[in-house]
Amino acid sequence: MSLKIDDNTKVIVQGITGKEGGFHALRCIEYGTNIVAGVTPGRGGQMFNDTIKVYDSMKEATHETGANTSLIFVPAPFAPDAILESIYSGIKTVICITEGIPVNEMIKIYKIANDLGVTLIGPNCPGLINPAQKCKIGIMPGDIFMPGRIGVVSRSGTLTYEAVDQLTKSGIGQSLCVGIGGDPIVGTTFINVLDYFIQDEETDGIVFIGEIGGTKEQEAAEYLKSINNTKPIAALIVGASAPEGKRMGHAGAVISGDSGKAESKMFALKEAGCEIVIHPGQIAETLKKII
Amino acid sequence: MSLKIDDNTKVIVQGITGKEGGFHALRCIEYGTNIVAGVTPGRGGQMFNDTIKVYDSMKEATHETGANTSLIFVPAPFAPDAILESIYSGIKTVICITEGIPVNEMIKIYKIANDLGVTLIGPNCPGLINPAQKCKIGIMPGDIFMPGRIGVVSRSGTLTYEAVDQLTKSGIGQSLCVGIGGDPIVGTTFINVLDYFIQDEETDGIVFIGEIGGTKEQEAAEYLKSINNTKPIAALIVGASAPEGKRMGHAGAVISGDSGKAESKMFALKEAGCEIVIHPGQIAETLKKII
Amino acid sequence: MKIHEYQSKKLLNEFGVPVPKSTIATDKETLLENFRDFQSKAVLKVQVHAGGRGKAGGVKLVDNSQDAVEFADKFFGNLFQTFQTGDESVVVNKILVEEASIIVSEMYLALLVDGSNQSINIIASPEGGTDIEEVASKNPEKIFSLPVNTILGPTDFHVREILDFLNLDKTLFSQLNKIIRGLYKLYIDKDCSLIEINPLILNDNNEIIALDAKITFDEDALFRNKDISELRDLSQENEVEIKTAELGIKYVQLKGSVGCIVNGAGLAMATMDVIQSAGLSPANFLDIGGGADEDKVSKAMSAVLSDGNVKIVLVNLFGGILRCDVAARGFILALKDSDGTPPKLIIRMQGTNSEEGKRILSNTKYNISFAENLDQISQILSSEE
Amino acid sequence: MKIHEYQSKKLLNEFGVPVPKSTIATDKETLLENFRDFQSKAVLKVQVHAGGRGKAGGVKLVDNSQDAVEFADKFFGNLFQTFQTGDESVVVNKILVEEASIIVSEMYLALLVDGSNQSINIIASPEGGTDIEEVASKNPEKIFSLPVNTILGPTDFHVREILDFLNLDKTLFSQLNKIIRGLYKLYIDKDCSLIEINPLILNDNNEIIALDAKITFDEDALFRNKDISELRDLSQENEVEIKTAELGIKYVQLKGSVGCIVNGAGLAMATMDVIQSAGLSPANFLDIGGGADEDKVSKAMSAVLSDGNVKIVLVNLFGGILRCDVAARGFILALKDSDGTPPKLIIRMQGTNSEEGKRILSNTKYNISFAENLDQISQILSSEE
Repeated sequence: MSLKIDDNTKVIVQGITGKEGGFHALRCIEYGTNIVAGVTPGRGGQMFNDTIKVYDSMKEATHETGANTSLIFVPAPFAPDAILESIYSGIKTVICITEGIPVNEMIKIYKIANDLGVTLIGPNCPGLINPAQKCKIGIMPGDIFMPGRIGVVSRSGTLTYEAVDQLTKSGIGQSLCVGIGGDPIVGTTFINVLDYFIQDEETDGIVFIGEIGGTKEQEAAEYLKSINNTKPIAALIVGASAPEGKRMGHAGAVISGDSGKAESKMFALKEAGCEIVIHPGQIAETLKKII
Repeated sequence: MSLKIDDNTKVIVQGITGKEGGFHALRCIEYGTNIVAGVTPGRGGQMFNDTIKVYDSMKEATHETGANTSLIFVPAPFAPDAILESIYSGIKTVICITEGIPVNEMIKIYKIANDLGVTLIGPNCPGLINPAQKCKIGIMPGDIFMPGRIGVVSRSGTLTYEAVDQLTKSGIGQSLCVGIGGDPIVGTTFINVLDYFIQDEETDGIVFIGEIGGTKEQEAAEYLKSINNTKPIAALIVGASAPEGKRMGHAGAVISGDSGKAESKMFALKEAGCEIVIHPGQIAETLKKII
Repeated sequence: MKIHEYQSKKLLNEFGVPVPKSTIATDKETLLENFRDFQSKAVLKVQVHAGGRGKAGGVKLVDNSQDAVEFADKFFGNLFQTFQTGDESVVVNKILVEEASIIVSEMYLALLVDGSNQSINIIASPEGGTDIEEVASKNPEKIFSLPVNTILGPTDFHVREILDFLNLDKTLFSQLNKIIRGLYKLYIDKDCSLIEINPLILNDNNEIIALDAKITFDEDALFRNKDISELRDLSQENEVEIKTAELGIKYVQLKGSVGCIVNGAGLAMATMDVIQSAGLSPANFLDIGGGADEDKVSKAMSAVLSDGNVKIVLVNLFGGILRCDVAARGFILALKDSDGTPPKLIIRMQGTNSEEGKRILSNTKYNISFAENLDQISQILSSEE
Repeated sequence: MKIHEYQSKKLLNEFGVPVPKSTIATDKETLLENFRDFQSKAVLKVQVHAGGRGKAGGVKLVDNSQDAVEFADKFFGNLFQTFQTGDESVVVNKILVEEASIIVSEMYLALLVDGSNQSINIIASPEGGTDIEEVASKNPEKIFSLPVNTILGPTDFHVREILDFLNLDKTLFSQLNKIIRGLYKLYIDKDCSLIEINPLILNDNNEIIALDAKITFDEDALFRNKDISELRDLSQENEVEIKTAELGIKYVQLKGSVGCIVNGAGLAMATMDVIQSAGLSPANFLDIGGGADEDKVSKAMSAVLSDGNVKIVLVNLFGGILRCDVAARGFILALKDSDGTPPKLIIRMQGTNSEEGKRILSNTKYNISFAENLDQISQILSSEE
């Protein structure tokens, strides 16, 4: 699994003729991302923004453009098929923004992406961005990011922006920011991204943003312990004030049992050597203390 | 995928309390195979032949004996479950003798064995035997085999014995003989076995026995071409006299279309450098010419 | 999405999982009629979307009509509260009248998705009829968790393993096999997010039966399960949550005094945590969601204002697509429409057109504090405490 | 296992795949009645387990009662022969009376297991209504072969790909989608080994319809598909094959004069090849199968002897579990019971108790040649030619 994105990243936008897909495709292009094609079944032959060719199928689009990455804005009922079409067309990195994909579909898709060695980010995620490479594949507001040497990984979109905003305003730039998504099953987990950051020579420190529900944060903590990580990590867990059994927006953000609580997660990450961010307003400040 | 069997091969017989399972377990033991346990759900605690402990589950049996291989004689309706139980108990090589497993079940099992890196031989196969190691995991009559340096691979049981009988009577011993099974979908294909033989330092030449139906022989030929094989191979294809559309015993031995015919297969193997055995009675003779 | 026990049992029955005989009553008369059909001995169970009914008196074995009448009078049409519903109460509209079972042993069986192994898991325990979380923390060895292979579904040898773990006799294999396969099929076919049978019992006839059943469904999959959507009982849900959900606003009613309006679920949780760390309590979770226009923003504000407990409204917007000036106009619209005293407003807006948004809001009569970041929000909140 | 076209179409219909309206007739009277129900214009199709019915006159568009009567008289109860049945004939007991379709285009669609990619494959071609093998060899680019992922089944984008390949308009997506998913579900649910729709047509109402249908089933899975087993029509099968199959003997009737009895399918094929290479023809394939005792061996010999064409019987046993002395006694039993002149016997026995077996046989009056190996069999056969 590689999260490297740069000039060689050639992106197809699936669902480019939709409102959201079109809007964000333009924002990505503005930021510097190499969007090479769009795909909307039945709209093949159209042009998007007078510059981007739209194809009927991913097979055709990848064949003609040599794309290696896809960015998906297809509505939830059709998004699983869009992901699969991407995978089977030979795309190696799939970023799925779509929210609301049934969990049972994701179980199957996860297995297939995994079997075929495809990097799937999301669904229900903001995507990823590398400010130094001027490459953004997702929906984050590009102007708050600044090139630098801190990796950011989060289950949440706006909370990523909050963290990045704090970092940038404190003069701390980012090497790569990845939103893994708020669903119970996502293609790329905290562990995958941490693994990348820890091996990445452009990353000196990490901001880790978790939330209530599931055990992904604990698994990340176990992983960090297992590799004896030494890169500094500031970890924020949100949702300490949420009651049990209620879903806080994200499909994955619902506490069922002790392990889903914020305290359990903070405890595990602290044990794994992370510096815990006590107040969501102090992400940058906490990181500064340890780098 | 390894086909190496020797003293370290510790075998559990699934279905050991059945008539066939029991009979062949004894023959394997007589030959020298290290049978360490039997498994029959509901018969846990019994002793087989006063020496072999019977367990209720593969999990228990592998845990207590450290077995790495299983030999399956379970009736067809229950055999898929037996294979899966083997795989999930940590067994690394599964030999399934059972005939008559539905193809749709095998599609699933093939994928799982493959995903988990388990070597599955069969189903509907005679198993495999290494005469030098005195290790036989299957149902072939042990007395016709002789240690030596020729590998034998076949879709058929009795035809393997025929070939081996010819070899032994001609003074040509065998390094390893593998029956891959007569079903349309089998866990280990010709390619897997050829690959093993070609890399195996104990094997100088190969007897390859195919039959009508499917395209496994053509795929083997493609493989041999792709690796520029130089080990001598004598290849026999049976079923030239069979009519189209009729199943000749083996579920996989039915011609549908030209590629299933014996001539197509012989042609492909000849192209790949194999010496074609013209008459089934001349297997050993043909091999002698090329080694 | 939650459904009632009686609905869950109907589904179980459809998928071949045995449940006790029962009928559902919506008034005293039918309840009594049903009760007599069971030879005047039955278990009466209030049907509400809340656990812990037993401890709260909502489940009772009754063997005479007088007690049945008493039970009906006590619950029908009234509010019901368990330790799980907390301070909130839910109305009782239906009571299940169920054949009494003689219990030989109580077990636990559940299916749910485990994000850590990315698959559906079967959870089983020989300790049923009790709080499974307690079993998990005190006797973790009594919990068996089995990831189901996505290609295979449950297999015979897995069922044998569970049978063994539940201390059930081998002769019960086919009963348990049918139950586990039925539950798995139900889970897949209807896109469940949880099926919990607690307890699963062995009765005096050597039958394995689901004595209670809790099923919840993946709301993201309701679009392809119309039959399940129809099982939804709005009488058990919060009215404001229902209304906002229709607009695509994710709102969860809580009990504090600080309402909040945020874009993004993660930032919304962070905002709630900021409120709590300032010594106050959030009145709600609210993620305004995508595609917010003036009307949607206004409706979100109205929802927060409709909560009588709200003294302060905290707006925390990190604008991207959402333009802050549009949001500001939406807020003013809702504040004008609101009847009561306008609350204190704390506004943090960042991103697209945020200066214009703040200007629009500062030109009003409302009591507004502006914050630049989360720390400043904290400070303002702390001074309000 | 094969079934008739009318049975296949009934299954297709159950799984949501459109087929033309039709009724099945077992005698002239019902045929005429059915024919009139279709306003005296219909396609009549003999129902036999053989392809190539059209070329052999077994399929006819009829628009008047007289022609219908003629068709009925010609086929009902009579033997029918196509180029695919070869010299063999099958009896016509049923005739399908089917609404005539107006064909806009003819396509081909099939599902089968491909051993090379270990999965179910969908095969599609825009060239339907013709011999697909011919298309495959002359225009391989007109054949589309798609391996179906075992976890997913067919997906929307695959259906779009097939739609495109079949030159069908995009608006037909949902029709084709329903057909492909229906066929796949049928393939899985009923353990098919082949579903072949040739032709699949687009009619003048813009409807995609299965105009013909051939389905065969995995015999190894019949134990779990009782409903399918019941569709078996024994009148279309060889009597000796049916009887031997019941005993676990794999026997296939062929047309030569040398009967053979072998243990193992591979060795049986090799034995047939030996017969052919000696300039003779095998009268049958016979694999005696596992667990052979005296009785089973005797029945196998009787089956071979029951074939009037058989002049020589070749026995080729490589004994393992099967004891050759037991086999010898079985053979003698059958030979004694046989009416006609005993054939010439060529016996090759190897393995357990083979000497004893040969001794027993040589002590009889039968004309027996013993062979030690396949080469000797060849020599003996060649001398018989």
